[in-house]
Amino acid sequence: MAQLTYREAVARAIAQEMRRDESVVFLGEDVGAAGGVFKATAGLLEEFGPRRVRDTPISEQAVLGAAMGAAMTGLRPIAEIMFSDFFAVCWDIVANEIAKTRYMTNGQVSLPLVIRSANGGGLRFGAQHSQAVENWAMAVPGLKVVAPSSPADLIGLFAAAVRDPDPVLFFEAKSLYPVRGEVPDGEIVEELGRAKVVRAGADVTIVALASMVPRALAAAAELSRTHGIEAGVVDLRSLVALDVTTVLAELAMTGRLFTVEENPRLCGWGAELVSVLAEDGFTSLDGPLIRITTPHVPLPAADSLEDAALPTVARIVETVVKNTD
Amino acid sequence: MAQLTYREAVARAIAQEMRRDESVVFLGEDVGAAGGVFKATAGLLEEFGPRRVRDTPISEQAVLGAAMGAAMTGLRPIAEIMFSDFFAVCWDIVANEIAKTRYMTNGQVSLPLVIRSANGGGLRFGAQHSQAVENWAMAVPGLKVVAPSSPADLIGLFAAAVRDPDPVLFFEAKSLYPVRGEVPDGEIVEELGRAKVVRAGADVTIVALASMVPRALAAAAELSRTHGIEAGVVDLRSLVALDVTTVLAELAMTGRLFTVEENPRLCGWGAELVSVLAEDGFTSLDGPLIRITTPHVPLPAADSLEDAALPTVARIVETVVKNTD
Amino acid sequence: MTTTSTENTAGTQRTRLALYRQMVRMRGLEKRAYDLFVQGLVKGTSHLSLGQEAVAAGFGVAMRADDYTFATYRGHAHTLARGVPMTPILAELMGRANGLMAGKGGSMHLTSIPHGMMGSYAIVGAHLPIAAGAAWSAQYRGTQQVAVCFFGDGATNIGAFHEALNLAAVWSLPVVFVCENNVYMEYTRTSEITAVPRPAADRAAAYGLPPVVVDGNDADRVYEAASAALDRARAGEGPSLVEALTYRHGGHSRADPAKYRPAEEVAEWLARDPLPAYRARLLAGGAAETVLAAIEAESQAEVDLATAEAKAGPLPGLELVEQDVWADGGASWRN
Amino acid sequence: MTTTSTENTAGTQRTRLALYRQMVRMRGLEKRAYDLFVQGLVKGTSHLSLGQEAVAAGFGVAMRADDYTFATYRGHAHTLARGVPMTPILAELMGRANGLMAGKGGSMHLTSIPHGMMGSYAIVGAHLPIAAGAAWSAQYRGTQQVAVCFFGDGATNIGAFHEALNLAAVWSLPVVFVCENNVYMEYTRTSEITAVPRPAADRAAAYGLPPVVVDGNDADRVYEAASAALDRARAGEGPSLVEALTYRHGGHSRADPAKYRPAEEVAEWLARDPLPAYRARLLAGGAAETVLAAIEAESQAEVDLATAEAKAGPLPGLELVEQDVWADGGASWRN
Ligand SMILES: Cc1ncc(C[n+]2csc(CCOP(=O)(O)OP(=O)(O)O)c2C)c(N)n1
Ligand SMILES: Cc1ncc(C[n+]2csc(CCOP(=O)(O)OP(=O)(O)O)c2C)c(N)n1
Ligand SMILES: [Mg+2]
Ligand SMILES: [Mg+2]
Repeated sequence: MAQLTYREAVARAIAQEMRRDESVVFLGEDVGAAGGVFKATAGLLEEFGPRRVRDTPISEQAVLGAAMGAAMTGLRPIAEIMFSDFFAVCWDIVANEIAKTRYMTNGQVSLPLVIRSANGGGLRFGAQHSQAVENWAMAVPGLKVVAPSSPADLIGLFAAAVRDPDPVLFFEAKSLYPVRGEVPDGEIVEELGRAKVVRAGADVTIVALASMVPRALAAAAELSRTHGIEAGVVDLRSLVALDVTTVLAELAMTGRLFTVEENPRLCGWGAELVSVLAEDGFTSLDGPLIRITTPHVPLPAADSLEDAALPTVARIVETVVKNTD
Repeated sequence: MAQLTYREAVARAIAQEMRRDESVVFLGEDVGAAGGVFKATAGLLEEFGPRRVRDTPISEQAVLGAAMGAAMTGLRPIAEIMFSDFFAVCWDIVANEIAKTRYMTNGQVSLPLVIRSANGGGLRFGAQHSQAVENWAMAVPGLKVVAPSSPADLIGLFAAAVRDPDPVLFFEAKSLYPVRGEVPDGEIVEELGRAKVVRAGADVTIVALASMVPRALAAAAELSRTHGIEAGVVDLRSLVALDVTTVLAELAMTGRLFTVEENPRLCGWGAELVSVLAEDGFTSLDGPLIRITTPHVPLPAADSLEDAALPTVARIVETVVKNTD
Repeated sequence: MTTTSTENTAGTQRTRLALYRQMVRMRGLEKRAYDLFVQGLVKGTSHLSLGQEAVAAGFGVAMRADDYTFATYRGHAHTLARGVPMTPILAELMGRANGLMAGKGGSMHLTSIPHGMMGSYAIVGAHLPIAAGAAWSAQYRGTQQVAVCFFGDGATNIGAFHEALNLAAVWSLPVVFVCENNVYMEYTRTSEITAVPRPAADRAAAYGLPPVVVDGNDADRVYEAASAALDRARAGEGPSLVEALTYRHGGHSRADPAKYRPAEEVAEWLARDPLPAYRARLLAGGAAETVLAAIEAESQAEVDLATAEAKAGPLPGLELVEQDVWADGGASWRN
Repeated sequence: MTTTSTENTAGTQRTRLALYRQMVRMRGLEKRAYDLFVQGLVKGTSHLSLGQEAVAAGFGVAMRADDYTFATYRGHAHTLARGVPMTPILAELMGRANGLMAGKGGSMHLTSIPHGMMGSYAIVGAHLPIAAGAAWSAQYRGTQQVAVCFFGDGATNIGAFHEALNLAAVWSLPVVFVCENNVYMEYTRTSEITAVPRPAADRAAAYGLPPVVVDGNDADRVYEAASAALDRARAGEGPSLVEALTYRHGGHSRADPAKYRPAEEVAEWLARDPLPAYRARLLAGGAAETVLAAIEAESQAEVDLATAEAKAGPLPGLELVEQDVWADGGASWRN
């Protein structure tokens, strides 16, 4: 057992997979010599050399196109898109090419690749460097979507993503990079598509993802302490595949469910999950399904404004209390 | 009153606005001399000349960047993205620049522009030329999103979009281009953000958009004829702003609601609408909220497969019957 | 059908007959595809390269069996050039179960991995970086494979072109970018919306590459240019950008009567049809009329048989709609 | 502060003093911005152009008051160059209500439409086509305005660069594209990932444009190049692509100690600091020490006052979070 930051977990996860499999290569902007602009990939160039760890031009379409072409022909590339906001400059390669090729070719083409990216707000970077866009990916058939909330999960889910035969978009919460957590020694491999109940609670259910998981847990503690409400907290971990079974089981127990999303309000993963529950979980519902999200606005840069925009522990607590009788 | 096709309505709508306002310009690939690849913009170059109707290179980022820069500086551009699938090659200009600039600049910049695009399937064009991506736009704060289902609505909503001070993404259902409809003579201007109850019905409510509206109406007729179920049909027309009031009123009356979406299943407008209703309309619900969508797959090219993938009248009827007691 | 460029030099009779055979087969296949639209048997759209056969043949014959081809929606000839039989091509256009992708891809996405046909891409420019990626993989694996990427004149103005060319040059990748300059994008003359006269060749220097322009209607010249570029790539000297000057005899797609083209221009290019010219050269070079006639007859028979087999193909099973989104064969997104 | 290029010719003392004053103000403002980070008063990130002042000054002085500036996240100096006061700039960096955008944009998005500062853009390459659009609008409206678009060496490898240059050339737009080549992208030498030695100038021919390289640390040379490009644009002769060779004295952003740069390289460029050199030239040219000292003192006072005013600024009201998504001032997406 070691204490690692979420940031350190990234390099350990990539190294674990590159040591295991020579066909795993890693490319992106400033990922090698500089060790990444978030310093999350430090040491990889030194260990694996410039043949396997490649610094690229500022050409996201070329970076992901190269990853796709390499994945079609025997490699298992890991590509970095520095900030997930930049998916917008290479969305065609992601949504029209990578996501659709296996299907269009009637299964001829496998694309075992992972695209990892720093996602979300909290660093006062403003509207073009702070977006949570995991829902952009969730809306496109053919992409698996993963977003870990802890260093241990990051390593285990990343390893599973690299070993998965399908393309995986791996969203790292940039606000969690400095956060420490217990990490078991040795190889860690998790399974994709499984949510985790990170807190048991029989009164209400709170479903969260990535950066919102610590906030949901803090809110649950506060609800228990000050309001006598025992909230179960589900860490979704994966959006595609979506672990509906785990969520339905919690809902069956509590009858009340809240989602906590970092992305702007419309068409987020919360909307999808709530819609699934409004159909398959209807008979379990004791009250409205409620989404707690960032308002449907671009993120402001000023610290005070950004803090007010993102879902806070206080807002989660208040919303749950207001809606629980 | 004239009978116009949805295709003819496009040119009439653009001409109506260009005649009215010299600051309205129109640009895109093959839109001028060729009159558009769908022949929807025929005659505009002849009437307004190459200064106001501009053929562009195959450079979608430049096309939308040019539209944005022009809108910032006094013009009201109409830009065409030939197929909405191609938003993926210029998504940064749409999602990171056009959508966010007014907010980031604290209201300094107005972007009165319209981006129109041929959206959706039905023409056997395959996975990269058939997508319904209105939900991509709905997920991004700062974009208004409109999708008409009839020639008359197309003209009125397009005029409103051109006159609107905010950026509007205008989705034309390419499968509707050949469809005829009654169009009043003279200038037509509608209001953005208003849904329309296109069929009254007190048993169940069906909410549809664009290409799915005719199918919902056909299904409603069949439900009445063969099953004695009176379905009200709501044509959403606009996703942002979303006319929740109209839908809630219908739901309050029927207690049962179905959405019919062309886009793939996850995170569509149906998910958003259902989630809103699961919260604000909870007390009206007599049963689960049910989404009828294309499965979460890229669209296949073969006619038989494409027909099986998109929501059909039969599937709508069957789903409603199965879920209505 | 594909032999390494070193075994051949342009002008050897064997190569020339292979080039002619390929052009005849491409012409025959696409003429038939056109007839099948007219009969309403091909749904959707389709983009023919009638008139551009010399480019596909010249490269196809010069490429090695394990090289990679990346094409656009205008990819029937390039697919045939890699050795893909006619039946699955026509069947795919017709949306049949015996189609190359069982009807799931359609005319714009012909792909056959076993033949090195790595896909036909319908978003302009997207496949250039993907081809660079396949070349990177070949370089990494040390296989001496080369990726050849075909695209049009109009595609030279889209961002992905620029990014792919720069990356390929910087990493010295074994990739050959081939611009089939057929004068038009869809309905617009590319010269009207491009800042330089030669949309590809005049950009080569921006990537430290030599400008290469070749007569795209002369199979021998294309074959030579292809061999040189392939050798350069295999020698580790990096990418090439080849601009082949050609013309499509018909419209952009089935929907297009191509009224926008001046009659003289069309007439001039029809006079430079790559097939009759090449046939004459072969005869002048001593080829027997009987040999050429046999090639033509064989090709015609192949087209007729493929047509019959494609027409006889059943419709794809509807279960295919929810298959092969994932490697497990399924499309499930939840448990 | 901004005067038309025709009134001036480089070398006139008035112009030179204006250039010097601007550089001194830019240097003073950004040094103070740096101190404010260290004090923890500037949150988030910030990108300084210390060492690159001659480019912003040379263009800023040459531009007309109604011309348009499009900058990157490294845009403090360009914003100042258009006449935006220091207080709202520093207040924006500090996230205060008296910030240029009341804190909603932040350091990377400085914008002041009344000053022709049309925005600072944080997605590499995105603002090149947007600047072309503003130039198109000026051409359409016949206003003789020119759009000037600043970007870095690393930005020359992204697709939007290619698309914007081609469109601007084809439409002969009044836009000047200025590549501030400061040798590095973030932490990577641009020469290591670019196919040509001059990332901008070596691409000019691909758009039918002449290559223009200027010493970006010499305000006079920049001013001349700027005037020529602006005149060309106003004369309807279309776009220019100017590559200005310069260097950032500090790291890419506040997070970056810039350890990746060889000490000799840094030393060499520090020796070519645009300010002391220009000061010496002014004195040699007959400017009075007292005049220069006055400029420096005034600038220092301006910086100190702006710092005090920015620090005194209140935090923005939280209601701003849901304001100005739409022209109606609100953020509502439903009724
Ligand atoms: C990004 C993108 N923009 C536009 C289109 C629509 N489109 C399809 S083919 C084509 C013309 C391409 O011209 P060119 O590159 O010369 O190839 P050709 O069709 O002449 O072989 C266009 C504009 C597209 N498929 N993708
Ligand atoms: C599309 C995109 N990719 C990557 C980044 C991250 N990024 C910000 S600045 C920068 C380096 C830009 O270098 P250059 O163009 O030389 O400008 P400079 O910072 O040196 O002024 C990078 C890679 C970005 N903002 N946008
Ligand atoms: Mg062409
Ligand atoms: Mg730089």
